[in-house]
Amino acid sequence: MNSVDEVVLKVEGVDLGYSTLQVVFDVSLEVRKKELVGLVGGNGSGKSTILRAVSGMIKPWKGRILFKGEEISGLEPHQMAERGLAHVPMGRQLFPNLTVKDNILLGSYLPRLRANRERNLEKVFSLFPDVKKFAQTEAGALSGGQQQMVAIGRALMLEPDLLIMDEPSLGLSPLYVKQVMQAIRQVADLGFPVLLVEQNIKQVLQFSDRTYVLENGRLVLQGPSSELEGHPMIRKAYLGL
Amino acid sequence: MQIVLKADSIKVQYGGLIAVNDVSLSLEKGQVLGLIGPNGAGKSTLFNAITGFAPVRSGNVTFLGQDVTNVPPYVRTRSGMGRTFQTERPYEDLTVLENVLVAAFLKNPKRKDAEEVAMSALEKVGLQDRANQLSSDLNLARLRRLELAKALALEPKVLFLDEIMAGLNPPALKEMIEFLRTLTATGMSIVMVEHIMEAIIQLADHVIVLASGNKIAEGSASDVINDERVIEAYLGTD
Amino acid sequence: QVKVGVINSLSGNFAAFGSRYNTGMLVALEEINADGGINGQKLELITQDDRSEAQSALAALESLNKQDVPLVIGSYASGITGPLSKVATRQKLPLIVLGSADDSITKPGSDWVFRAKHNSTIVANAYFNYFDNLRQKHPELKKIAVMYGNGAWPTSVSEEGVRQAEKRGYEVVGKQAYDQGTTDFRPILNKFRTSSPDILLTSSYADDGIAIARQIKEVGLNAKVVAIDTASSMISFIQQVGDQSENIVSAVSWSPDVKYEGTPQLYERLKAKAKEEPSFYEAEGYLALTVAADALRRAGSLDREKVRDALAKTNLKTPVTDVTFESFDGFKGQNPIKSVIIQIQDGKHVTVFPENLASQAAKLSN
Amino acid sequence: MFDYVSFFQNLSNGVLIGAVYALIGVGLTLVFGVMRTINFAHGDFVVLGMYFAVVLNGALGWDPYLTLVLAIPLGFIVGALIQKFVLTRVIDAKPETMMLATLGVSLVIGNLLLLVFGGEPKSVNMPYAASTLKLGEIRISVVLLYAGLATLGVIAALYLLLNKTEVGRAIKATAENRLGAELVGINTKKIQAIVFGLGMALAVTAGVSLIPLLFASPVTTGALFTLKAFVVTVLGGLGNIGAAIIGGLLLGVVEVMGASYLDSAYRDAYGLLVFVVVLLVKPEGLFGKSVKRV
Amino acid sequence: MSKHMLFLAVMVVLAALYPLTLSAYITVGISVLLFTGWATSWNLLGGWAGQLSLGHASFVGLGAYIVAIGASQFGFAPWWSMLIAMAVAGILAVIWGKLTFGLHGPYFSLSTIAIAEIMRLVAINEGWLTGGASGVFIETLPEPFGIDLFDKTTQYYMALVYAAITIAITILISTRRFGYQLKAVRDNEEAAMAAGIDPTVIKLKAFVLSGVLTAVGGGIYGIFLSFIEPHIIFNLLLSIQIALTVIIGGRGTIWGPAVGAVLLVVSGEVFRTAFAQANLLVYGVLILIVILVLPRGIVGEYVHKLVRRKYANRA
Ligand SMILES: Nc1ncnc2c1ncn2[C@@H]1O[C@H](COP(=O)(O)OP(=O)(O)OP(=O)(O)O)[C@@H](O)[C@H]1O
Ligand SMILES: Nc1ncnc2c1ncn2[C@@H]1O[C@H](COP(=O)(O)OP(=O)(O)OP(=O)(O)O)[C@@H](O)[C@H]1O
Ligand SMILES: [Mg+2]
Ligand SMILES: [Mg+2]
Repeated sequence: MNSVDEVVLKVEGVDLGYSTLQVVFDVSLEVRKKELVGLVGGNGSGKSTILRAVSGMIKPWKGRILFKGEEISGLEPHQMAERGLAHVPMGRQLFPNLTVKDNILLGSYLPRLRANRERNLEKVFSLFPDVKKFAQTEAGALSGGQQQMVAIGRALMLEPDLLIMDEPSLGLSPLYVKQVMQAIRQVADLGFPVLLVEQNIKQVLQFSDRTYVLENGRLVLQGPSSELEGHPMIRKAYLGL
Repeated sequence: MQIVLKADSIKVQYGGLIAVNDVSLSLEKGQVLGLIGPNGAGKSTLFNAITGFAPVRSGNVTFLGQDVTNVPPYVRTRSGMGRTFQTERPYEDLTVLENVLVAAFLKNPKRKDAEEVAMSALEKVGLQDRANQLSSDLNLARLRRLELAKALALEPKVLFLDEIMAGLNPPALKEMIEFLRTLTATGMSIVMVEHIMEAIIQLADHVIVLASGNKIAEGSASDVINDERVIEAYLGTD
Repeated sequence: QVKVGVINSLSGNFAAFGSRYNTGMLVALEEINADGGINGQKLELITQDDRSEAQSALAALESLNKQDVPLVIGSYASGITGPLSKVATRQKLPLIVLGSADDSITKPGSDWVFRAKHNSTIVANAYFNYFDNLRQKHPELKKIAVMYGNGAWPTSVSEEGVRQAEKRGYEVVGKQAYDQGTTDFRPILNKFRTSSPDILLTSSYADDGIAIARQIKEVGLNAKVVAIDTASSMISFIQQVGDQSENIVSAVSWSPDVKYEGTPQLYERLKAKAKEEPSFYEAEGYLALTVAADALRRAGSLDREKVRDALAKTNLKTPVTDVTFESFDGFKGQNPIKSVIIQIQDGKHVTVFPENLASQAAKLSN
Repeated sequence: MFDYVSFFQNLSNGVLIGAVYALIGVGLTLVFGVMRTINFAHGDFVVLGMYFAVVLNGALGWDPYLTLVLAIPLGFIVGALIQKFVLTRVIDAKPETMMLATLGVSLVIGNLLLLVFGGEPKSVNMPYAASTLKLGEIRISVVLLYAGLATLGVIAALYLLLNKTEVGRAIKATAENRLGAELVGINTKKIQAIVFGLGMALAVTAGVSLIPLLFASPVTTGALFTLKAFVVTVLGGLGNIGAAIIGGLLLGVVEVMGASYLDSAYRDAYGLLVFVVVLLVKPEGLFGKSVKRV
Repeated sequence: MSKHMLFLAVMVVLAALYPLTLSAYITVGISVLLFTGWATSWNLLGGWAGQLSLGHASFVGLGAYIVAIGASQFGFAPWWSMLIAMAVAGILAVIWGKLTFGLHGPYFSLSTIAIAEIMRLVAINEGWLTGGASGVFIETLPEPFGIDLFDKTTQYYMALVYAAITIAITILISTRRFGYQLKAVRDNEEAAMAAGIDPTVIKLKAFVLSGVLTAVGGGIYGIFLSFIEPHIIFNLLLSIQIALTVIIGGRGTIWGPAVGAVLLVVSGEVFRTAFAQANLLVYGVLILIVILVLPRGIVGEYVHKLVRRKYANRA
């Protein structure tokens, strides 16, 4: 295996925006195999926007995005899913009138995933016992936090080559936040690379391998998480210390 | 102290699921009541039952001395309840200012007065720069703040906040806590659902812990976070 | 040259009729111009589409009025022709009714509106004259059932029909209306069947007739006389309904074998122009323009008042029918036309009544 | 004395007519379920099916039911193309916008037919058109029976498709949440084209099955069918395939009974009244449901 | 006076000159104005309150019938009939709204079709009340101050006043509390309730206002046609045309309905003379194109862009 192969996601100098409004400026980042990479930054700094571009919901204005070595700008979200990307967006995007179980099963919609469907389902259930309890309930009836778990479960069903998550701990109770972060770490250790967007920088720095810091659409800091934890700027601006 | 809100043995049921079971609470003027509990515990449901958005099976809600159990939500709003929604509900085709204006019109029938109230609510949540932007163009964090501005513009006596701090980074969180303090200082009471314990600890005068629809503990924040059951069901051990 | 205004439904709901009227007018136009036009001047048509809508028809009338036409011909539906007749009267612009047969257009009528074709009273009378005639040979014909679509024309024909039936001593065993566009007539026909009528008089628009004919057979209603007004007079009716169309009758203003002078030639010309079997609609189009040309010739001027006076004095024999405009029974400017009854015999329409115009003898269905 | 024969005659007619209504309505409800829009061109699609059978019958002498072999795939393709090239442009706009776009499609189809075929009503003359099956004294129209069987077949097939296949899952997922569906790898544009194609194929099937009995006029017939389809699907609950049967049967029986025992002039009003009453009692239709949370 | 009011005043003055300059097209002018008025009235319910009615022809029919029957059977002057029509339309709207406001989205729209169809059937079948299928003629009308109400120019000015009033009402509403309450209910009923708004009351007010104003236009339409027939007037197509006019022009905007009316009526008139048989086909294609290219409607897209641009400049 050469080192190029190791890079799962490579974002090269992208500009992003909505209609006429630019929100991300010349951002480059990469995620390698087995890595858990954090992406943090203030509200509205453009984190979600970058994730949207990676999963094909919006097209870059400038720059390239490479996924497993292939240029992907211009692909649709479903094409990205076929290529092995799983996105847990903010707002969850569940199927409210389908049962929780059907929601999760739809995660293995793609033909190559169907063989392992049952096995993966059990894995998800063991990760989130609560979700199993509500397996036959319509997803729309779940509480906000319960829905978040279903969304993560569904994404795991995709057996992704890269998992990107937008604030998965949003709205989860402290107990679950810990569980989810641990689960994400486990997932990464299993060999699934993860790009994680979170507000809770403490958690991110604690669990992730490397972290990028975004401010007003520009990368301002990057490096191994353990190093950043002590960085004065982080301590001041994000940990409020 | 004056009791502004009282709920007695509230029960809410969805089909076979008892979402809130026999929960009572009361709130004094200028105080903050924290509502915590695991996901799906019934916090939002209790909240909805009190503000009139969820059907109450049994029990009573008394607001400012009036029984409002069977009163439609908009009447409760008129008598002084203001709330946010956990999943934000902007009026998508209106601008940010107009969104708040709708609420401000409640107490200020004149456009000019209403606009002033709306603008000051936007300033309080730091959205004044976005006043003329379409609300559908806001990101999630700003929509949250818009929710809060809408509730503030009602000039309520009791403010109900459902997870408005979720997704805030630490500095913003700090600001928000400060801001809510200034509100209670003016005599406003607050009921808040929150998973961010830091906020609960700093703000709540009294905390109620729900799990599976039942009240499992209550008391001051420090009592509650040291409670065995609460740690087991909600906080987890480090 | 002389320009005549035409308002016709060329698009929209009534386009099927509009194009037939148009064919008839074109045939008349060629004939008139071949005959030297209007006192040597070429006749021209300014045709405006009304989109099967009243507002558009009024806009068309306004624009024709401004173009100084001596008279206007139009339109098909009574909901459109009604407003036209009102405005034409106010503008003192002679209007020759093209297709509308509703009584209300010429009753009470006005000095400026003329109709050479039939109306519902005349048609209802035609049916009952025919039934009376049959009754002379078949006295058992007594019970009659009436079914009609709730449009203006079917309703007024049927209501007048019921009045005639009662006056002439028939027993009305059923009278049922249905909403235009209904496709299932079984409930009505089944109800009729239990009272076994001898005569079934249905009045409908073209579309419904096909379904009605099939369902009459299906429910096993065995009336001896079956009239499906208007719909059964179309060639397509025979083609689409097939054997079950046999012996069904309809009253029409004209049929290809009716015994007027020049009818066979008119039939050929209409057929050549339409490139299909012509119906009374084409003939009525022909009639309207022929009447107009006759009046314009006699008026000797394009002055509207003079044209109006000439129209009022019309006394014309055409291959479609004889035309005079008279006031009678509350009508004004109405041609007391003799409607004819046509019957489908051996897959063809033949005229069976009145006897002096008929080419074949009438038959009973059962 | 109560006339049982005519009662059962009417009842059986009502049921069969109802089956026809269901057949017309089921395509509309499918499209609504996924696209969240009411297809005002649905009736025109039915009419397109009728014209297709008329043309093939006239040119090649084919029995209408035989033309289904071509009509169904062709209908599917045309429907999919309309979705792909026209409606997909407004898929993100408000549902009303899409609804009005289908109205434009309806205007175009109706008037195109008018230009090409003229306004005369068209039908085919089949020897079995007026033949009946006799059950004692009750007569049952053979064509209606065929149409009823077509309804059953179509609905069974749809049920299997939606509930037992991956495409069915994908359709349901797309109906619920398009972005969510995209994220698990479903090509929602393709699914929408498939669904619209299916809707059109169903409409065409209804048209072909009915032409031996009824007639097609370019502009007017389509609107009538669209209206019936609305009532049927809303009665059952928009987007619910099985409920379209119940909605159709209910409408058929109510109309026929009303026309038989009350006043036939108000036939359509009975159906509409039941429709309004059902909506008032159960705003989501008889079998409709939707999870709602605050 | 707001800038919209000023613009309206200018437009009214210009429109008042129309009969003097384009006297050959008064009928088209009347149609434009009537559709402007109807569409603007519809917009109050459909655009501002978000309740997409496909049954507004009922109100047109109601106005037209009451004026026509009033004139032909009872000899009522049209202005008295118009007042009766407004009252009846208001009552109808209250009942109709109470019945159907529990319904949402397409269910509401379809229920309006159903109720309008039922009214059409009643108009056709209850001849004692309405003259039945053959319709009603208005034979004579009074001549106030010697003004001939059958005169097309007179009718034009009646329609102009009517259209102007509907637009003026919309302008007044647009900046006031009621206008925002309507939009709030449209965009999110629950949030509106949380803001102290009773959605049912707000929607009812909109329905009554919309229905009453539509009926007034219906009354003028009755005089304009002077003959009305249920099939022509209680027509689903008319209901759809009214809705379409607004959607083409821009829902929830002040000028959208007027722009839509001008575009649709004038293009309809041009196509009618230019394309003969194919005219409705071309019309359908035009509608499709406008909807596909400008899904918010002509004025709607413009306003939307304007709001976005303003923000972009500030940011
Ligand atoms: N759909 C949209 N249309 C227009 N502007 C948008 C849209 N979504 C986001 N924006 C703008 O883009 C900027 C970046 O937003 P983004 O959601 O990427 O930030 P974020 O870093 O994810 O913030 P948060 O932590 O609050 O989720 C913000 O200014 C936001 O207002
Ligand atoms: N409309 C509804 N229909 C059916 N079940 C519901 C409904 N609303 C809530 N529930 C159920 O009631 C329970 C309590 O939900 P609620 O939203 O009150 O939880 P919560 O404590 O606010 O959780 P979270 O912290 O995740 O927001 C959940 O199990 C949920 O599934
Ligand atoms: Mg974000
Ligand atoms: Mg909650």
